[in-house]
Amino acid sequence: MALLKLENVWKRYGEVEAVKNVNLECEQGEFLSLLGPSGCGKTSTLRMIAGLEKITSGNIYIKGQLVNDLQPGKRNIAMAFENYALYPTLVVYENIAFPLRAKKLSEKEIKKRVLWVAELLEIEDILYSKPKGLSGGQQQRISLARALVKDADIHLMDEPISHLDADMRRRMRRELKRLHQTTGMTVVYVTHDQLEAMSMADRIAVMNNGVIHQIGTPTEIFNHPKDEFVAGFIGSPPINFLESRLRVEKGRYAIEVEKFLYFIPDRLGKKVEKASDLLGGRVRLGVRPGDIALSLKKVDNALSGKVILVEPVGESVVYHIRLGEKEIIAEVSVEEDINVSEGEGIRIIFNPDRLYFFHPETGKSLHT
Amino acid sequence: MGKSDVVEKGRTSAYTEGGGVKVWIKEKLEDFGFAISKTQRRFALALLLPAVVVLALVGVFPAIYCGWLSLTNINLARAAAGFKYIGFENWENLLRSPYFWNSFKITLIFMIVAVSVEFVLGLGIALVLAGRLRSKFLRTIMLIPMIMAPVVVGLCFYYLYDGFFGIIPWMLRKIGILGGNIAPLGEANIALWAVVAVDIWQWTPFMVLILLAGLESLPVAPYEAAQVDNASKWQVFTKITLPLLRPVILIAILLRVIDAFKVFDKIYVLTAGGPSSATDVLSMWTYRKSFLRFNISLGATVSLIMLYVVLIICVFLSTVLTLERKRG
Amino acid sequence: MKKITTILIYAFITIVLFVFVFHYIWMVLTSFKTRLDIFTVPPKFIFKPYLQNYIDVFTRGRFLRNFLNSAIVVACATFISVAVGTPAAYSLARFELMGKKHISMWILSIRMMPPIVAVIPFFLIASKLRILDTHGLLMLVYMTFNLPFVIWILRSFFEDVPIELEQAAILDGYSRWSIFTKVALPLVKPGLVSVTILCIIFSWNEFLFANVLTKEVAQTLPPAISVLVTTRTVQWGRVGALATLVVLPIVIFTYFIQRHMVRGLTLGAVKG
Amino acid sequence: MAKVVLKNVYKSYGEVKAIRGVNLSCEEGQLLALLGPSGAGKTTTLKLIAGLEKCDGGEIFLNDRNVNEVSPFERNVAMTFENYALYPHFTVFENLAFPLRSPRRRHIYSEKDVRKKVEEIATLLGIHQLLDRRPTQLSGGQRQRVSLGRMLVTNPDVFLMDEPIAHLDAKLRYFLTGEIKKLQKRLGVTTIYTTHDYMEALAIGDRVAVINTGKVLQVGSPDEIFNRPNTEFIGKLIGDPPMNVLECEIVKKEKNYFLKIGELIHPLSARMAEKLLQEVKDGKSRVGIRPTDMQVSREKIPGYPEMEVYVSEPLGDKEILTLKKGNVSIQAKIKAGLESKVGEHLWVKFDFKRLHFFDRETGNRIHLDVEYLVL
Repeated sequence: MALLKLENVWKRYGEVEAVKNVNLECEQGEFLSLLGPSGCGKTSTLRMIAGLEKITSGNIYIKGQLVNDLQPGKRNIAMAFENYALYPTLVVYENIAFPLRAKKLSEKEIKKRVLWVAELLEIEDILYSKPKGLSGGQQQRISLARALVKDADIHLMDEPISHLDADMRRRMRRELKRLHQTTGMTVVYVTHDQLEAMSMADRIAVMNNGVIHQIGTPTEIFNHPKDEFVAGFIGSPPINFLESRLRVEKGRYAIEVEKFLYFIPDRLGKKVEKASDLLGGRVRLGVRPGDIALSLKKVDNALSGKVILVEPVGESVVYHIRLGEKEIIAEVSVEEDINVSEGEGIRIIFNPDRLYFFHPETGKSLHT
Repeated sequence: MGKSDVVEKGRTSAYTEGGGVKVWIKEKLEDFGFAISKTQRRFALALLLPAVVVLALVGVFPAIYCGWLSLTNINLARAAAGFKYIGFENWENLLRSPYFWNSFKITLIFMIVAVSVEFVLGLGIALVLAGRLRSKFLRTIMLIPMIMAPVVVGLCFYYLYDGFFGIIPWMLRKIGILGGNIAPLGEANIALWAVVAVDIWQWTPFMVLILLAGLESLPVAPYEAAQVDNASKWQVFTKITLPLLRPVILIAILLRVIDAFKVFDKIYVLTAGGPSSATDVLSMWTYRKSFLRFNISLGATVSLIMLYVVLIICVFLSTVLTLERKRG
Repeated sequence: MKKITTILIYAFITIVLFVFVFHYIWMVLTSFKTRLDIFTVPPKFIFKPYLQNYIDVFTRGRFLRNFLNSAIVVACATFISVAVGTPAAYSLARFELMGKKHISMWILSIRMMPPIVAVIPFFLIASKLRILDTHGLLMLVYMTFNLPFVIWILRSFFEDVPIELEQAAILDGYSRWSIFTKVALPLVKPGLVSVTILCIIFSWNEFLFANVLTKEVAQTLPPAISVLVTTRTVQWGRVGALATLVVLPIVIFTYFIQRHMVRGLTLGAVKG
Repeated sequence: MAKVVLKNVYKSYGEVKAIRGVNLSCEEGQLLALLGPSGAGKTTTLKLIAGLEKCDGGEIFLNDRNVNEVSPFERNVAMTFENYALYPHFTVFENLAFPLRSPRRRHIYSEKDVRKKVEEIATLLGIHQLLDRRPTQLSGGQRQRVSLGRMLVTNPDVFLMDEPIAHLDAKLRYFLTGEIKKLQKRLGVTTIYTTHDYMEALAIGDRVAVINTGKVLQVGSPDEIFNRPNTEFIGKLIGDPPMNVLECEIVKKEKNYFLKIGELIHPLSARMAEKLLQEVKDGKSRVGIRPTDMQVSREKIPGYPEMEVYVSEPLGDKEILTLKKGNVSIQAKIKAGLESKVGEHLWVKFDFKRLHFFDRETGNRIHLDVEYLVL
């Protein structure tokens, strides 16, 4: 049995359903990330695992034991809070040592652990200050330290690095991942930042409106999104969606996009055809900006558009392109850049292996 | 922030280097708030001026006038005799007077006992009520004691304390604490406590409400962390609640201390300082000296002493208030 | 288990609240009692209501006169304090004036000044100027506590208005004065309402100044009531009726601003 | 439309020197992005241009006219604020009409004109259906638009935008930068735009000025800022992950030159090495390598260094590797698909045409003219 298991878990606040029938398992040593926009129920889910929030219905098991009514202090968990939750009167050292003292560890052991985690999170120089005067980023690292220092069955983290500046966030991301991989601790990590989830997690559960849309490895989530929400939430710049119609033209599969005809591989066409038959061929096409190639020369099987905006963002260039009535975004790496300027006409080629088709009404993927 | 130094702080700036005295003066003036433009300053002063004039008239002038009075021997009872400057004679007499010190002692006892009981009771009740007193109606009821005119409060208790038909002595007799037909306000050894009880009765809700507001605005997060860390209830109270609540506690206590120090209306109605000066607080004593015995100069001297005491507490209060306002 | 706790807590709340307002309730009850019921021992809780006390209040004595005096003094004193204090509060909140800290401290100390300090000089001066026992004198004296209060509280409300709102208006060519009236003032409306009501309450309840500085013409309700107890035979029924009537308007006002009451009572420091 | 010039401008608040000798110019119709970390002095710069703050020293010119003593209104600039600064007690319509109804403009615009103008702007920004709402009933993106609308409504000569999209979610920001840039292009109004996000600055700015601790460090086109950062600070400010900057030394073994970074030894072209040695006599400097400017391979690249994977972070179509050798740690950003494991050894080859060198003491760029190879 998995280390942590959520079974048909619901959470209601009066009329509001914050978490709807969540089923989730987390194995020993796994780094599981709950990813979703704010208000999607990910924090409620985490807080129910911690026991800080009562479950409206359903069951939560830790190590096979039903913990629905167990006090948070008895669940052997550690938690890092988004809003730090530091003890105001205790110096940083004591804040970090607090959970260890509750466990009655020896003074020597406590010191060893606190110093270890302080070094890891780069807070050695503030160990004897009170939290009040410290910056938000420092306070958040203390909160993270307090969660990491404890030998817990599960480490719960609620946006633990969201208040750090970009550089420190990157460093912490790296250190957390490394720590997880070298110690084998079990982490449930809540974030709204897809980069954090993608870069650290073994598996990601994408949530929205209290429902889990997809659970999978970062690669699965990125390459095989189960629905429009997941496809739209992951990836930066965001994926382009285009209304289109699947047709069979001269024995080949093609899609009609903004009055252009674009041929797609048979393999893909076959898959989508079945599902789209009911819709009279109507499908919603999703294509990531990175999967669009641009060309100034005439090419077979390309759409034509007009560049309306060029944004050089360093290692790549982002083009806003008018395609019929729609506007799409393409991202080209600097090496492959073709130096088009605003107002010029251009040919657009999609990477045929990385096209996504969704049900225009339900948003479900038509081929995964 | 980390290691990137955000704004460089330092005495010397690029333009002081070689700028000389002029620039130095300019910097000094900025420190005093002359940095804002002329029109702005004029506008700001125009808005402030009427209030400052009124306050000078009603707030500063009396204090200075009292200072003058305290150095004279005005007595309205012998107004015809006129008055003269007598230096610090009033002060000397006062500091030697056992009646003054008795009155001072009574005021301090009143203040300390009333405020500490109010605080302890208030904190206890607030802890029980925290998060549970949402109703607008109930909160209004809680406010009634402190918004009632003190005279009316005094009146109510005068009636409740009546030796013959008052409900409080009646109940105390029932329980057996009080014997015979004793009127609490008429006994020298009980009267002060009876008056203190009225103050407690009236102002405990104030403590409750303020501490309640403080408790309800505390962050939830440290409590949750303590839950996860399996901390005991006592630890939570001493390590989280009390320290976080400290500024609010300080403000509530200081406000009450100042108020209790000035107490007058209730005493006037309940005992008028009696029996045999058992409840003769400073305000009461001053009032009697000035308006019943007409020794205005002596009254002015005592009131000045009271003003100094309040000013000292006020400096402290102002610091706490300013800090707390900035944080909130 | 949980249900029992809830019941216990609500019982506790009820008892606490009952104890806190018991004296007032008892007074209200008394106001409906006949003389006989009043002097019954043990005290009666259930009796036949009797309205003569209220009729007496209105027909005998000088209740209406005192009530009118109170109303005039309270209304004018409050209006002037708010009118003078609001611009001052704005000025202190917005501009980096010289010695701003000292001005604030000074204002607070006036607010905290024991009334006995002010009453002696005012009494002497007023008797010299022959303005004792006038409405105007009382209004002026009430500035000592009302005006600093208005300034101190409204300053904290003005400080909550983001400065960018005013800077945007500056760019649009609005004058300082119209920014004050059109942008800042509407945004502190709740603050204005609560300081106004709190000023009304403070002035309505004030006793010492009114007692010393007025006698007949301008006497307000609190000293008039206090006279009732100092006389030999107290007519408790009438006193009760009077007390009920004096407190009632204040309770009604309080109901409407109870949300801001804590902020007012703590001089803006604790936001309830 | 106007040209904005700042000449040696100073501003301090009490002890804090916010702006320390800023020189900047923004041509007519241009969009200048001010990029810098929080507290760098960006907002103060905008407020000085708007006239909301007075400068302590230096001059500000709008269209070659010194405006130091000119009132904010007469400068005819419009500004959006980071917190949008919408009037909560007004509806969207009243918010947009507020600038037109000011005492200084009332005589120009009749109530009818105001309505027409507000509706025109609201339609332009796609918020005409929100005109009767209050700001509290709007989403962040909608508030942003209203705040833009209030800036557009008076036809100012200069737009000043203070972190206009900093508080919106990532996806919305993508679209809004595009929209703001398109709008600015269409109206052709001189614009100064502040941000702490390098991507936003590069994407939106015709030119980018990097500012830190009250000083302008570099002004240039987005390409210049990215490819030829003037200082180490700028190099590290830009890029995700930022540029690796490490202590290095040029060493010569037999006839070949090598770049020695701690225990990492990497070949270097003779021409570049000799150039560098001309500039820095002892051969010691700091080298900057962008994570994208290197090749990482599981197969051995003969002559090139081998490094250990410290951690690897997949990002969908990309992958960030943190590689270590001894005390040296560098980050590489490569196409997804390598799927490396912690502790694995990989070969690294820098694209040495795209190396940056900085002075060890000052952090200033060491200009080598071999850089013509760079874009």
